[in-house]
Amino acid sequence: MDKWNTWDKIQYESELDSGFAQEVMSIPDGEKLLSCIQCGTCSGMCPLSSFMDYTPRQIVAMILAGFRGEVLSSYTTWLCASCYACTVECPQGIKITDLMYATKRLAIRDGMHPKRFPAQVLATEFYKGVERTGRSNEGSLLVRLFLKTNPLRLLGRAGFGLALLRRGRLSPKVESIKRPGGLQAMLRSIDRGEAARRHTPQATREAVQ
Amino acid sequence: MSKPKIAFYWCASCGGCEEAVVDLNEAILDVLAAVEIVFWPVALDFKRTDVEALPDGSIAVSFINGAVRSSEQFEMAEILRRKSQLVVAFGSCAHTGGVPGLGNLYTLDQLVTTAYRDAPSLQTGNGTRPEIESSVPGGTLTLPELWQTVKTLDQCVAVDYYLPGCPPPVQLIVGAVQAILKGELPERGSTLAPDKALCEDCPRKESKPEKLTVKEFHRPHEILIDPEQCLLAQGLLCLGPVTRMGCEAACTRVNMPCTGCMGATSRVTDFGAKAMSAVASMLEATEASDIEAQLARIVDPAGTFFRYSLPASLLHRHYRPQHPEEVRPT
Amino acid sequence: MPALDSASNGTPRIGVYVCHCGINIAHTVDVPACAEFARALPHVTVAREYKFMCSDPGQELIQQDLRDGLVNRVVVASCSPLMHEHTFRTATKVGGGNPFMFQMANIREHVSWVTVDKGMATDKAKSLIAAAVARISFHEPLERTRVPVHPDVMVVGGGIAGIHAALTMADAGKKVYLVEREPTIGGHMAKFDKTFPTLDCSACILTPKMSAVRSHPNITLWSYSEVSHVEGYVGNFKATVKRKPRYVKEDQCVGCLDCIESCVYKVAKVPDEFNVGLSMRKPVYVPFPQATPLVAVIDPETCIEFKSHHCKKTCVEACEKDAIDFNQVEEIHEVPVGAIVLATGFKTFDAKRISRYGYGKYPNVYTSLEVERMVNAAGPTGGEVHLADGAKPRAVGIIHCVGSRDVATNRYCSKVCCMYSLKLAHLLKERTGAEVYNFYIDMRTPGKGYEEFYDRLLQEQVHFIRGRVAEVSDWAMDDEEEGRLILRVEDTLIGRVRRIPVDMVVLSVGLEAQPDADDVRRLFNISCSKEGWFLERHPKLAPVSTFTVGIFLAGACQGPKDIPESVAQAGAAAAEALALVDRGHVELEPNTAYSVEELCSGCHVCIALCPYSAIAFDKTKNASVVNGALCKGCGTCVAACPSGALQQNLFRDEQIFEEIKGVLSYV
Amino acid sequence: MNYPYYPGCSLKSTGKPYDESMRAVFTALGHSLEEIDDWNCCGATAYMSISEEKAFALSARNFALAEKHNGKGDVNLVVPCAACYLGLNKAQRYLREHDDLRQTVSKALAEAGLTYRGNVKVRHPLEVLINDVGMDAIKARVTRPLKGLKVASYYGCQLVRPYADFDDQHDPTSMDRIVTALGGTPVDWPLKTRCCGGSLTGTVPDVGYRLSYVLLREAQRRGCDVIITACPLCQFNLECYQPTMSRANHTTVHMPVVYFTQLMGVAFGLKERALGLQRLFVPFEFTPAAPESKGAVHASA
Amino acid sequence: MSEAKSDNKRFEPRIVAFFCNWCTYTAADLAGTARMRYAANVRVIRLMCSGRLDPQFVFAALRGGADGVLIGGCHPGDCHYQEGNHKALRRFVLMQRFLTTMGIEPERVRLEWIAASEGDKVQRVINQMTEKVRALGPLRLEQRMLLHTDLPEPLLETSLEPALVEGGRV
Repeated sequence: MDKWNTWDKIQYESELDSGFAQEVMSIPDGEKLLSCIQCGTCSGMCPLSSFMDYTPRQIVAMILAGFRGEVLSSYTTWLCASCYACTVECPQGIKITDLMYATKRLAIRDGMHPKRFPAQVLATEFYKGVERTGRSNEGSLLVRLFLKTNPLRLLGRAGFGLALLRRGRLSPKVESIKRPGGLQAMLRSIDRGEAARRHTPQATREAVQ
Repeated sequence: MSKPKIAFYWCASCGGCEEAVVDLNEAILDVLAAVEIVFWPVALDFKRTDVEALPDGSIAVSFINGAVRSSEQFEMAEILRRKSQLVVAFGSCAHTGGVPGLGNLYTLDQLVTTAYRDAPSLQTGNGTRPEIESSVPGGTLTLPELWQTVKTLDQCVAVDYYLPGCPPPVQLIVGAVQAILKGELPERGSTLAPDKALCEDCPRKESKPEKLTVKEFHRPHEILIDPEQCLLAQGLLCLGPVTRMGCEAACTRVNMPCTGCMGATSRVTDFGAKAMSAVASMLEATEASDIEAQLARIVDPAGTFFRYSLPASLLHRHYRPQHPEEVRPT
Repeated sequence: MPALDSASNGTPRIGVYVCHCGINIAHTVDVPACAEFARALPHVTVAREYKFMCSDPGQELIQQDLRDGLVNRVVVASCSPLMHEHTFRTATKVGGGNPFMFQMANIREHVSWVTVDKGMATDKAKSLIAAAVARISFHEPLERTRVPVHPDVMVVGGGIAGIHAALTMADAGKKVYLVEREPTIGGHMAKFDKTFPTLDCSACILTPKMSAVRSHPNITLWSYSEVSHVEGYVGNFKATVKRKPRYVKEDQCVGCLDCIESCVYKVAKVPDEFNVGLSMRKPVYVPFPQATPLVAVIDPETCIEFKSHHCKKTCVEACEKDAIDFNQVEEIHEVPVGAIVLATGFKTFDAKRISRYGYGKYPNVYTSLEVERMVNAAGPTGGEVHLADGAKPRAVGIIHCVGSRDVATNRYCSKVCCMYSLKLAHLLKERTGAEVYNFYIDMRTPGKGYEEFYDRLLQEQVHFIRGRVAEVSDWAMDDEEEGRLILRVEDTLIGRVRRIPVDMVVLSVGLEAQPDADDVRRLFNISCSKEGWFLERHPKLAPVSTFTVGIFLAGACQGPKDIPESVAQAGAAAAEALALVDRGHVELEPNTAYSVEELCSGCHVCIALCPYSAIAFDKTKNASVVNGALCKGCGTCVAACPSGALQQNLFRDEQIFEEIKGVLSYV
Repeated sequence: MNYPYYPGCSLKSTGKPYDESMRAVFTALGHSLEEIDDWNCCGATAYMSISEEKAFALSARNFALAEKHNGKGDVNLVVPCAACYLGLNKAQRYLREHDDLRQTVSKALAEAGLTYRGNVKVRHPLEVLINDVGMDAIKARVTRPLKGLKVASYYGCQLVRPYADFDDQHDPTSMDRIVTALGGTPVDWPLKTRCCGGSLTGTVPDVGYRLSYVLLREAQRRGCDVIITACPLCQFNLECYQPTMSRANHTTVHMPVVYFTQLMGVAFGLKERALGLQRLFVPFEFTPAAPESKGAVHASA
Repeated sequence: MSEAKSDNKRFEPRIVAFFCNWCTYTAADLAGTARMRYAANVRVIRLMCSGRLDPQFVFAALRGGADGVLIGGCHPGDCHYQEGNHKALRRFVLMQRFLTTMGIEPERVRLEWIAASEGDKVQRVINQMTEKVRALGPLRLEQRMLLHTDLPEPLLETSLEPALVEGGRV
C-alpha cells in the first residue's frame, strides 16, 4: 500500500503554492513571465540546460503553476551561468536570467536550496567576502569554497594554486577598499529597506511594476 | 416737455473718450440743444450729491467710459445705473476693459510697487504707497479702495448698449445719440456699430491676395510698409479681420495695423482667442520647429491679442501659481 | 444658413434613450440612474432605458415618441457613433423626425468598457448625456446632398484577391481598371506549386482566371503600372496611374520570346525576381510562361543598349512585329472611378533578420518561398529538390514561426505558415524521400480539411517536434553531424534538448505588410494597424471597408490570409463596391462649412486654409462662399474665421460651447 | 586621451596579464588609463544571486566614485572585465528605468556619503579602441603584422549580451576586425558567444570543463593557431584546464588562449613581459612568416 | 495601471478632451473594444478634425471648470483632411505661450497625435495626463476669479459673464 503511494505521481492542487508566481514576478519586468508560450527557445539556447534537472522552460511553467518546492530546491538555477542567451532570444521578452537570480535569492531566503551545492556556496562566500573587504579575492574565495564543499579538492588543487602564485596570477595579499565601513553602512540601509518591504510584499510588487 | 437728461462719467480711462465727445465739434451744439446734461465731471461742475438727489430713473441715458477698478468707480456706476433709464458703455475700457484691463496680467501689489517704487521716473524717496486711510494733522484722509482686478462695466452693473472704440468714432456717437433721441434703438445689449469686420471698409481690401497666408511676421518698424497693400499680406499683425468695423479704418488708412479697439463681432465670444486662431492659421510653416520660430516673432501674445479685451476674455486675469488655500473646498 | 432653431422645430422637446447593451453598459454604468438624471435636464420631455436600443423594439421606442409628438429631438446614450449613429439617425427619420435632430452619447466604448469603478463610470456617462442634451437644443434640420457615383471601378494589385475582385465586378458589367506593379499579374499564388490542403496545382486554378482577366471586355489591365495620385471622394475619385515603360509595345508583342532567344546575352546573368533569385534571366524577359499579359519587358538597369547605347540590338532584328521600342516613355493616365478596391498583398519576412538561423550564411538554408519555387515543376530546378552541391537531402528541417510570434520581429501569428509548412513537408518527402522534421510552437490548423491534412502528414511519418529551434549551426559533435547543419532545440514534449542534424533547412517565413504600405495608405487616405496592415472600418461588421468611404480592402493587405480567405474577402469587397456604384448616387454627410455671407468682411483668411479649394471669394456677393460639394467638413476654416461668419453644420460654435458646458456639468 | 579605468577584482589576480597588456596597448596608442580611486566589486553574477538591490548599490558606488574622479561632465569609464562590464551596464539601465530602485540605491549611497548624478558611460575597451581610437590608428601602429596567423575571436557571453550595443549580439565582429587590422586571419566559427562555463569550472568542474572543452575542440577542428578573449574568466577557463580536459576526453587539447590586448601588443612589437605573456600556461609566441613559409606558432606544453 | 479609484479624499481632475473623428476618437473606441482600463476623468468631445479646434473652446473649457484640456489629432502627415492637424499645432503653440503669461501651467493643455490603431496610447496619455493634472491640483478658474474679485457677493454672477458659469459650478 505504502509502496503504491510513493509511486503516485499525481499533483494535488492543494499542494501547490498559488502565490509563488507573484512572488517571483516582483522583480523588474517580472510580470512578463505571464506571457510565456512554452516554446523552449530558452532551453534550446541554454548551454547548460542539458545538465539541469528541469529545463528553464519547465522552471517557468512550474513557477506559474506554483511548484514552489520543486523550483526552489532544483539545481537548475544554480547551474545557470547567466550568459543571457535565453534572455536575448526569448520571443516574449521574458528576462529569464533575472528570473534565475530571483529564484536563487528566494531559495536562499527560504533555505530551500540544495545543501552544500558548490555554486550556491560560492555565491554566499563571494557575498560575504565583498561585505568584508569591498572586493572579491579569488584565492581565498576558492579556498573557502573547497573547505565548505569538498576539502579533498583543495588538496587536489594545491599544485595548481602554487603554479598560479608563481606566475603572479594569484596574489597572497588581500585586496580591500580603503574604508569598508562606508560600504557596509550602504549595504545595511538596503537590508533595512528589504526587511521593511518583505512584510508588505504587495507593496513591493506595485512599486516595481 | 423738458429735454431728456443725460450724464457722462469716466471710470478707469485716459480721458480720450471725453475728447471724443468734444470732437463732435459743431455736432455737439445740436446735441446740447436737444438734451440737458446733468452730470459731466470733466466739463461741468456737478457733484456726486447732485446726482444722488435726482429721482431714480430720471436720467434718460448715462454714457460711462473707462473700466472699473476702484470702489469709487463702482459706486458711481451703481448710482448712475439706478438714476438712468439707459446705461451706455462708452469706449473700449467700459466695453471690454481696454488698455487698463492689461493690469489683469499682474497682481495689485505688483502694480502698486511698480508705480510707487520701481518706476524709473521716481527718485528713490520714502517709498510712500497710497493708503485707503491716512491720518494727517486735523483728521483722516480716505482714498477709494483699489481693486485686485479690472472689471468691464457690464461685470459691475447692467449695461444696455455698447459704444466700442478707443475712443468711439465720432460718427458712431452721433448715430447713437440720434437713435436715442428718435427712440430708434436696437434690442438691448447690442453694440451700436456695424456687425462686420474691419476689412469690409478697409481701403486695402482690393489688394488682398485670393489666398492670404503669412510666411513671416514683422513689426511695423521692421519693414517699409506698402501704403496700398493689405497689411497682413505684408506680414504685419493687423487685427482688422477680427475687429468690428465702424472706425472707417482710421489706422490702416495711415499705415498702422489695426489693434482691435472696436472689439469683436457679435458671433465671437473671446476676441483674443479668435485672433490667435486666425493669425496662427494663416502661418505657412508646417514643421513644429518652424512654427515655434515664427510664432516666437510675436513678442507679446497677451498684449497683442488682448490689448483691449483681457477683462472681458474667458480667462479674465492672471493666476499666480496656485496655493491650495486659494481654492475653496469643492 | 440653417433657419433658427425655434422657427424650424418649435421649442425643444428632447427624448433621451439610455441603452443597457445587454450588460455591456449596465455592468459598470447605473443605467436607471442615468435615465433619472436625464429626465431632470432642461427641455427633456422623455427619458427611457432599454436593453438593446439598436434592436427593432428599441428603435420603435424612439419612433413612437416622435409620432406621438412627445419629442422632436433624440439623444441616444449607447455605443460609439462610429458604430450606430447611422442606425439611430435612420430611426429618427422613420419616426418622422429629421435625422440630424439626433445626437449620440458614447457610454460604452468611452465609459463602461474602459472604467472599473461603477460610481465614476456612472458620473462620466451622466456628463456625456448632459453634453448631448445641451448641444441638441441647438440642432436644426439638415438635408444630405446627393452626388452621382461614377460607374467605373479600380482594383489595385493583381494577385489572386485583385484578380477575383476585378472579375467579379467586370462580370457584373462594370468597367474595371486593374493596376499591377509587376510586369505580370498573378502575385504570390503564381509562384506556388500546390495549394493546401487539397494539393491541387496552383497554376492550374490560377492561370484560367489570369487569362479571363486578359480577355475580359470590361477589364483594362495596366500591368507594370502604379497609382501615383488619388483625389476626390466617394463615388467621384480621380486616380492617376503611372505606366512604366516596358520598351516593348504591349499591343504589338505576341509573346513569341524570339527577342529573348536572340538577346546579345547568350547566357542569363540577372537574378530572376519571379524565381526569387534561384535562377537567372536576361535583360529582356518574360517573368514566366503564363505571364499575363504575355509581353516581354526590357530592364534598363542591365540592358546594354541602355548602358552603352552600342548594342547590336539583335532583339529588334529578331522581332517580326517591331514591338521593341527603346524610346518608350512613362505614360500617365487619369481616370474617374466611383470605388477603389485595394488588394496590394503582402511581403514575406526577411530571414536574414534572424542571424542564428544562418540564412545567407549556410547555402542549404532556404526560405519557404524559395522551396515553393524549387518544388515547382515549372521552377528553376524543374521540380528537382537538391542541395547547393546538387546532392539530394537525407533529412530536412522545417522551422515554423520565422518572423512571427516574436517580440523582436513580429508579434502576431502569420496564420498560414503551419499549413504551408505541412504542404512543403509533404512535397519534400514525396520528392526526396528524406526524413522531414517540423519544428513548431503550436500547430494551428483551423479550417476546412486542414486538421485532416495534418493527420495525413502524421500518417506519412513526418516528424513533429514541439519546440522553437534555438540555432542552426555547423559545429559537429560526432561523425553523424559532421558536415551537416545541426538544429539545436528543446523537444518540449519530452523536456530534453536535442541536436538534430539535417542537410537542408526550410525557414517558414511569416507574412509582413508591403514595405511601402505606409505610402499607399497615405495615397488612399486610409489607416494602418501598428504592423502596417490596412485598417478595416470595423473588424467584425465592416471588415472590407475603410474609414474612407468608397475604398475597400481585399486579401492579405489587410492581414495574413490564405488563398480561400483572400478570395472570399475579394468577393465581399467587390460586392460592396458594386452596391455603391449600382446605387448610382451617394448622400454626403451635411457636416459641411457654410458662410453667412452678409456677415463676411472678405478678409480672405479662410480661403488658403481649405485643402480642397472649396472656398472662394465671390466679388458679386462681396463674401467668401463655400462650395458644399467640395467641402469635406473638417471645420478648419470655421475655427479660423475671425468674425464668426463661417460655421459648420453639426459643429457650430454654439453647439460645441453647449457640449463643453455639458461635459463639465458634474453631478 | 586619459580614460578613467575600472579594472575589477579579477584583473588584480588571475586576469593580471589582461590588465598589463591593456595598459601597454593604450599607452602604445597614445592614450592612458587612470584607475579610479577606491573602487569596489561590481556586484556581478555571483553577488547578484544573493541580493539584486545590493548588487546595484555596489555598482552605483563605483559610478559615484568615477564621477568624483572626473570632477564634472560625462565620464567614459573603461571596464575591461566582461562580467563587470555587464554588471555595471545592467545597473545603469535598471537605475535609469526603475524609479523606486533608483531611490533605494541613492538612499543607500547617501549612507556612504556619496551621490550619483547619472553621468557615467560604461565602455568596454574593445569598443573604445574601435570607435575612439579607430582602425586606422591601430593599423598604423602595427610593426609585426600577424601574417598567416589564424585567430579565433571568442567574445564569450557577457560581453555582447544582453545590453551591449556596440556589436551584433548573435554574430559579433569587433575583435575579428581588429585581427584583420593586425594583419592576422580571423577564423569564422559559430561558438563566438557560447558560454565557457563561467564559475562552474570552479564549482561543478565536470560541467564547466565540458563547456570549455566544446569551444577548444571546435577551434582546433577549424585549425586555429590561437584563441583571443576579452574576459578574464573565459581566458582562465579556456587556458588553465587544458591538461585536465585532454585527460577527460582522451585527446590532446592544446590551444594558446590570450587576451586580444596581448595579441595587439605582439603585433605592436611590445615586450613579452609588458604584455604578461610570461604568465601564460600555454605559451604564445608569434614569429613573422619567413618568406614562402606560413607563419607558425611555436608552443610547447 | 493608474486606474482612478473612487477615493473621495483624492482630487479628481476634470479634463475635457477634443478628439478628431478619424484617428484619436477611433483609437479611443479601439481602447474600449480592447477593454483597456483607464482613468475616468477625461470627457471626450468629438470634432471631425483637430483643425476645427478653436482656442475659444479650450479657454471656455478651462473657464467652465476644467482642470485640463487634452487635444487629440492624427499624426502629422496622416490627417484625414491632409493638414488640419498642422493648423491645430500652430494654434496650440500660440495658446501655450498665452497660458504661460496668464500664470496657468502649460501642462494643463496637452496636444497628442494618436493614430486610429493606437488604443494603448489613448490609455497611456489619459492616465499620464490625469496623474499630471492631479499633481498640479485643481484649476477651478471660477473660484479663483472670485478670490481676486472685490465685488459684493450678489454681483458675482454677472461679473463672470460671459463665462459658462453653470458648467463650472460644483
